[in-house]
Amino acid sequence: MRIPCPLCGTRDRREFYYYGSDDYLNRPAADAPAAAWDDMLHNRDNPAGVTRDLWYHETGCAQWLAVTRNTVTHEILGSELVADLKTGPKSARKGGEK
Amino acid sequence: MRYSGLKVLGEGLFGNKGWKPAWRDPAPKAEYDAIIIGGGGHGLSTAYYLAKNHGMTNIAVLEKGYLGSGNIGRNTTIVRANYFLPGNSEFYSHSLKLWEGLESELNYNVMHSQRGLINLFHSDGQRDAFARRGNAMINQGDDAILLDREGVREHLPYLDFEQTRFPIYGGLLHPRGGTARHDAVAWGYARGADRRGVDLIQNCEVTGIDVSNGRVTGVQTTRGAIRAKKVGIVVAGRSSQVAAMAGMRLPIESHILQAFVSEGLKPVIHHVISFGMGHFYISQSDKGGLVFGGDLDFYASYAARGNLPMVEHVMEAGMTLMPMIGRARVLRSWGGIMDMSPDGSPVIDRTHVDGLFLNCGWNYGGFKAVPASGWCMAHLMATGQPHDVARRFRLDRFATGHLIDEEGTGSQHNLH
Amino acid sequence: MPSLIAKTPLEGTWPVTHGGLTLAEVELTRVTSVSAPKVGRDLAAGLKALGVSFPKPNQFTGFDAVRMVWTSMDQAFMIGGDPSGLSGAVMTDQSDGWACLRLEGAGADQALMRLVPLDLRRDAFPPGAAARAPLNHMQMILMRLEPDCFELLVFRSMARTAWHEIEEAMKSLAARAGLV
Amino acid sequence: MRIEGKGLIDRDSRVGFRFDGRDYMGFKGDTLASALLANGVRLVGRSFKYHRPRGILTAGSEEPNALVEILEDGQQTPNTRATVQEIFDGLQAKSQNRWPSVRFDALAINDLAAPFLSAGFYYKTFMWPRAFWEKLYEPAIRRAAGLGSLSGRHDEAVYEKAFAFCDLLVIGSGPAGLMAALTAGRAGADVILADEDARMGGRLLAETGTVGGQHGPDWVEEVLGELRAMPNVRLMTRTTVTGVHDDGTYAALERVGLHVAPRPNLPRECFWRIVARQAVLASGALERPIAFPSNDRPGIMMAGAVRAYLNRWGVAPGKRVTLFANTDAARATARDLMAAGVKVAAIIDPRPDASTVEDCPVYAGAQVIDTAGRLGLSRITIAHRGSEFRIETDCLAMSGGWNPTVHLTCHKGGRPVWNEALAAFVPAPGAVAGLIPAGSANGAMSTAACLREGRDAALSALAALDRSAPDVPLPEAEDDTYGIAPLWHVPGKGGMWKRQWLDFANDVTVKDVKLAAQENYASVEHMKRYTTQGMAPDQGKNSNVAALAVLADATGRGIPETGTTTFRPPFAPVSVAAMGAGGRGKGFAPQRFLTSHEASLERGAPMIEAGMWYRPSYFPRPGEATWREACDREVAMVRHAVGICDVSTLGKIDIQGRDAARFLDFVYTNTFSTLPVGRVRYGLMLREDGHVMDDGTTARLGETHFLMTTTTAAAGQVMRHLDFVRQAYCAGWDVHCLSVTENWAQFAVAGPKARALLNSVLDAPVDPEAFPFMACGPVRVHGVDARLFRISFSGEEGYEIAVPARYGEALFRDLLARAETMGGGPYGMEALNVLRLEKGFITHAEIHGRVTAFDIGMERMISPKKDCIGKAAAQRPGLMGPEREQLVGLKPTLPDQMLTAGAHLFTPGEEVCRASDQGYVTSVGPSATLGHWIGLAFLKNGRARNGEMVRVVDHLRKIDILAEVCDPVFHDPEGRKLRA
Repeated sequence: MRIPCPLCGTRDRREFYYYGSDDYLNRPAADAPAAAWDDMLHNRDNPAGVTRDLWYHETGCAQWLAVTRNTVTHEILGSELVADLKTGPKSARKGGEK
Repeated sequence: MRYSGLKVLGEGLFGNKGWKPAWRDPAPKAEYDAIIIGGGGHGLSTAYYLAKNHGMTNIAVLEKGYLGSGNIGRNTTIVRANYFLPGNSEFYSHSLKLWEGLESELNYNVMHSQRGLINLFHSDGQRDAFARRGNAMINQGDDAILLDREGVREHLPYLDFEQTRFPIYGGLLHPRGGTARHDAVAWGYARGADRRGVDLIQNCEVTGIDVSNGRVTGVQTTRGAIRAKKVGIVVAGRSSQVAAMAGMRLPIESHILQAFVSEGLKPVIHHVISFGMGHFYISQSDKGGLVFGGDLDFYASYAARGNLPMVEHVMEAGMTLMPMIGRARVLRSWGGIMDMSPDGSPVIDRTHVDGLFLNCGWNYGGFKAVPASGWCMAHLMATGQPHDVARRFRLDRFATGHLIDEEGTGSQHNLH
Repeated sequence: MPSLIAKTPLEGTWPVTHGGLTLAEVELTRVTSVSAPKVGRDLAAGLKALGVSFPKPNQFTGFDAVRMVWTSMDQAFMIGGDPSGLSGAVMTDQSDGWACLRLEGAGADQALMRLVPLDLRRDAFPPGAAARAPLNHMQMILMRLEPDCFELLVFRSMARTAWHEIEEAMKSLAARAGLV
Repeated sequence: MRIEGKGLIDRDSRVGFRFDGRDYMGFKGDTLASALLANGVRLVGRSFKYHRPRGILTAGSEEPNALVEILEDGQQTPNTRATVQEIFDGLQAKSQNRWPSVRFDALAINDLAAPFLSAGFYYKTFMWPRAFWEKLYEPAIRRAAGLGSLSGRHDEAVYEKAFAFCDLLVIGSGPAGLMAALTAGRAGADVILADEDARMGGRLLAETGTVGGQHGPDWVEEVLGELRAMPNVRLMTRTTVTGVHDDGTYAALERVGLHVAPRPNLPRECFWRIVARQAVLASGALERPIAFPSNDRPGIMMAGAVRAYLNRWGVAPGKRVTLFANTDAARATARDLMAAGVKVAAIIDPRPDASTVEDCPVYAGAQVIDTAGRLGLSRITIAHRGSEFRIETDCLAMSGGWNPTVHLTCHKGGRPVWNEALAAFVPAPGAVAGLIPAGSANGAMSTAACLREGRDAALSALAALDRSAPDVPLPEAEDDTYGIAPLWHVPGKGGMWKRQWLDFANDVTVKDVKLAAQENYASVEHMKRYTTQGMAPDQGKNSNVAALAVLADATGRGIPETGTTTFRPPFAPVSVAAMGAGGRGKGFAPQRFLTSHEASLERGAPMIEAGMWYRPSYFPRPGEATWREACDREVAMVRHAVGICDVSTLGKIDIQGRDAARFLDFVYTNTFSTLPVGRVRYGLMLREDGHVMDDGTTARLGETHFLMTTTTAAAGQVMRHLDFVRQAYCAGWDVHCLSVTENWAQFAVAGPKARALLNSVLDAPVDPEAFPFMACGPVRVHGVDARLFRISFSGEEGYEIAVPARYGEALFRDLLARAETMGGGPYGMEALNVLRLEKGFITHAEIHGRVTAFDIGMERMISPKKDCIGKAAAQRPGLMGPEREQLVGLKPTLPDQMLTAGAHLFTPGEEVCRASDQGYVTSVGPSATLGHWIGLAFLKNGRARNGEMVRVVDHLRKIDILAEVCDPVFHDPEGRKLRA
């Protein structure tokens, strides 16, 4: 598997650390109801299809990436720097769904 | 038909013509008292114990592929009861007891082999953590022995004690741990359930769950609608998709776990060995293949196949721990799809829909759980109440913080 | 007053040659991480005075006296060169955190491709190219100085492992060359 | 028997080798199989289950029978295909899975018991009595099963791994592969041409036909000559592409040094990771056997293999050969043999309308219905037009047609499709993006078609690579018809012992597959798993399709509906050592050494590993016999004089920027924006799920400059976490984080004489008033710029001094020398642990990932005034409340009693079982200061139980004592000493 790093170029999967779904980007406000935290920390769409998840270019540029890819075929559709995300994670994920 | 050595001899003398089908291929009925979605190990054992323990025989198991086509046939076959947290301790202890009677229970040789499991440790801190675990196992009524370095050497003289990267301080021996023949477990439960009247329906994929006024009424399938008073979702690997049919979003992320088997070799490894520092575990099958594996590939996947970095990591771990396996050749690799939960422990619980029950989140420890999982799921479905040894496996525990996190790695699904 | 003796990360190792390849430690004098979200006029001028510019991703600028190698978003390491005159950037001293190794000779790229999962073919990674990438299981900053000459930076504490692993690759290449 | 004038072997280079203790001669270019056949050796092994005599079936890596052990000094390689192993001077091989010898194998008795050993028999028996399974049945089964043996000794040979990149990977160098490589090479693309064989050319080396008017092998040489001259083409022989992974990553195994005697530094094998933008699969096809009764005797071989041994190696595998084949193409075997002067006794062709025009007897519409010959074929029985008769023969060449080698197209989940005309599976179109099947791998069955498909595949690949295509003319070659009429098995007549083998390697017969169907193991996967067909070393390469056909027949389904099992990597088995190259010994993970490492070793310090670091455990002095004596002395030394400890392994993260303080407020539970410059504060960091991630001190070096310290174990995790929080949640903040762990050598100097020692090395002495507890600042030590922190993990007046790592060793030695003149010296991890325990300081033994700030009594460190990572989730009800286990101290009731970490706690008088478990001990140590063992523990509602007695039970170490619950801070609870 090869992950396109927007900075370093396409690199072998072994250079990256995987965190999980981009739900983690959707950090609720401090006073948000417990359900919002449950959704951020635990509950997942977990699609068999296109998803967007978070990868850290650990032995490369130390940037976090949001990678859009297919969990069934392993096809990678694109990646962005988390630091550069213009859109909120929720809206981005909905847009990425099949 | 009862299996026995005598029967094998008798059939052999007459050309093996008398063996009957291990199970029927019934057409689905219009309605059942209960439906189990998923004909894997957990689903089949649930059906078996519903019939056996609770007298429910008008039930069906719906399997989208062939019986045992999921993780029950794609694992490294390890059976153990070496957990230390309340919730897991009593559950896996119960499971191991069921394993110990499984052959006579099912009249099917699942080749449960209690050859002993050794968890190696590589520092004082790890030793103390394993001591905590071993003591918890004994407190639970199971067995554990703390080995020092020389004790490990007596059991596993072929490890590289001198040069391995992480020195071997000792190991926790779980004598009752071992392995079993994975497919046989599915087949044994399938045959047992079938003999008690359970309809095992293969090539029947559930496409919808019918709910009316907050109560489950049946399922839609590729072979038509089937009514049911109770429905159990037992589809680890596909839990999120099936639960979504009932409007649920589960605390599950699906991950791939690869495993490997070598060409057949004469007996050389006589235990199950687990090397925590290298995330590597190995045993030798009765056929002679070395069966081994390591960590998840770590990215969410339904592909049932993995990539090379983890393959290589597993092999490197094998080489630093026991370089005598260097010349064994890997014959086949495979990948299972794991329901990874945020604390590494499973869910056996009711859902927000009356009559709909959920069994999921086995992470990568589901094989050894098969007997107790079915036992407890059957209890839950039949009585509506959780079985005592599974009452902590609640779906809402992540929201409430009543976690069962053996690894201590927190709410990151792939770290368990 | 007694003085403290400085030691390089690989103090006591001498260049080794196997086949046509030579591995040697390069002594680092000063390494500075220079981090700036954008390269302003002050920083650009300061760098220019040192004979370098802020490098693009996967490249380095300068060469012998002062080199500036891209390491991350908005971040580069200045190797050699006194950063005290620079402004408009956050700077962190890295002089003692890294070991520098040089691998030279025909087939140096082949030796490194035993350990580095990068396309080091000439066209894909020409002289002037740099990468942050793994060297087997450790982190590395790799630079191609000449077609057959690479320099690489690894953590000081792991320098001996890096040296050993590269030397193993060199030896196996040399042994392969002995096969008819 | 060698045929003069035939073959591509080097008859001037004779090679001596040994098999089963006998010496033989062969020629350079021979495989072990060809050399054994040339020497008239037919029996080379015993089968897996029935221990039947077996010979050589094939001429390739798919060989199911001729698996041998290759012997070296003290080492052996089991299950080596004799058909792949090249001979070299001194090669030693031996047959396997037999005892005492391959001719007389005791377990051949299994063959007599065959009627009782049918598919899955073991699921139905061996159940009683239960205890006999592990003691009797299983050991017996295990001894009988398995094939070759490992030596049991460490494999210390050299292996390597490598990466390669190319535009086009061509897999296989037969006619299709060569044309593909030539076409792409001429177009200037970077090409890797990989072939499993030692010699490129594929089937062209085994056939007598011409290509472009030349003898096949000559055309091969000409093409290879051109390819070798191209700098953009890399030829990799002895290289099997074993797996297809994501995004154009291919795994391949190169047998680097297996064809020569072992040499220093020469890898045995190399495991390649090849990243290719495009690939052409020209892997050819595999011939399949026919399942007729007793079709497994030595001397019964694949027809194509017989041709290969004849044409490539100049070996006739028999003196009176018969051919049993259902295609036109297989007739070449008979023709080539006769042309070479080998007697062909008969051609048996099951097709009623088959041509009978050959220079030997041809029986059209005939089948082989039995064979004879105990250790090798001597006779066959055929049925022809209603009569049965025998033919004397010592070699039967069989062919049931060819299966395209589609495996690699299935590695990403693709399923091959059934082609009725070929009676075979062919690759599904587009099964793997960028992998183009060509030639017989794609179902092309003539040389001309293979050449054309190879070129066309390269043209497609070039188009995908945006490269213009050169004009590559196609050479002329044979374009004969294939003419297959499927024949899967020949029904046998009666007899419990009559079997038709499908899977030679696992001894699976037609009966077994039928029995599986009879018992309703009717899915193809059930059949495979029940009978073990396809699970042997050849992974069903020889048997899958025929077994499928038998199953389809038995279940009344067609072959396409029956489906296939899944082909998974590796295509051919790969050694653990090759894929794990570099991992042996210390190679598994980098070794991290402190600057003080040498100096510590000189003092005899045993090293322990902390993560990847090596840290001194203790520093023994003459006369000290145990770690405990050294540890007690070192603890007392710190309490009464001064000790030095290298603490450089702790993670150090440089944090700068206008928003640095705000950032720290967000990642720590407590507040750092209020920390004055020149001061240090202890910080507690949570995971977002509310549990403790790590703790440590952070120093404010300047208004916008902080230095964070992490524990050794969590350094990487914390760095990753900070990067995540910064990049994901702090957009637009001016914060820069950089690890500086490696840049500094840092030493703890602790004890009542710490300040005196420090002042002897500092250019300007520290003043305790100006530099109080938790102060930090720049200093100079022997003229070198350094950093000083007044922090303490021992409870004594303590400092940590950090110098640039190049000066680390020198400073360590200097500090030690000075300390020793003051009654002090170095201390190691054992003493460090006791010192911190006496102060109740926690480590990852306590913050093990399931612990909250509440559990360790630090809930007040979660500032109510601000949000921070983990704050919300920490408030979940399950993470608070008296049922939680809380951190306490423990001391035994009797002074000489030992505590052990990992022991569990119980209320005295209650039953010792899970249900009454009250907690557990996390860390213990012999407190030299207090004169008894002390421990830290987690105890239910523990803080409220101060002064209570608990029962400490460690079954594993046989400890069962009473201990008193106490405050975790045992020594100097007011902290007077560290503030001195």
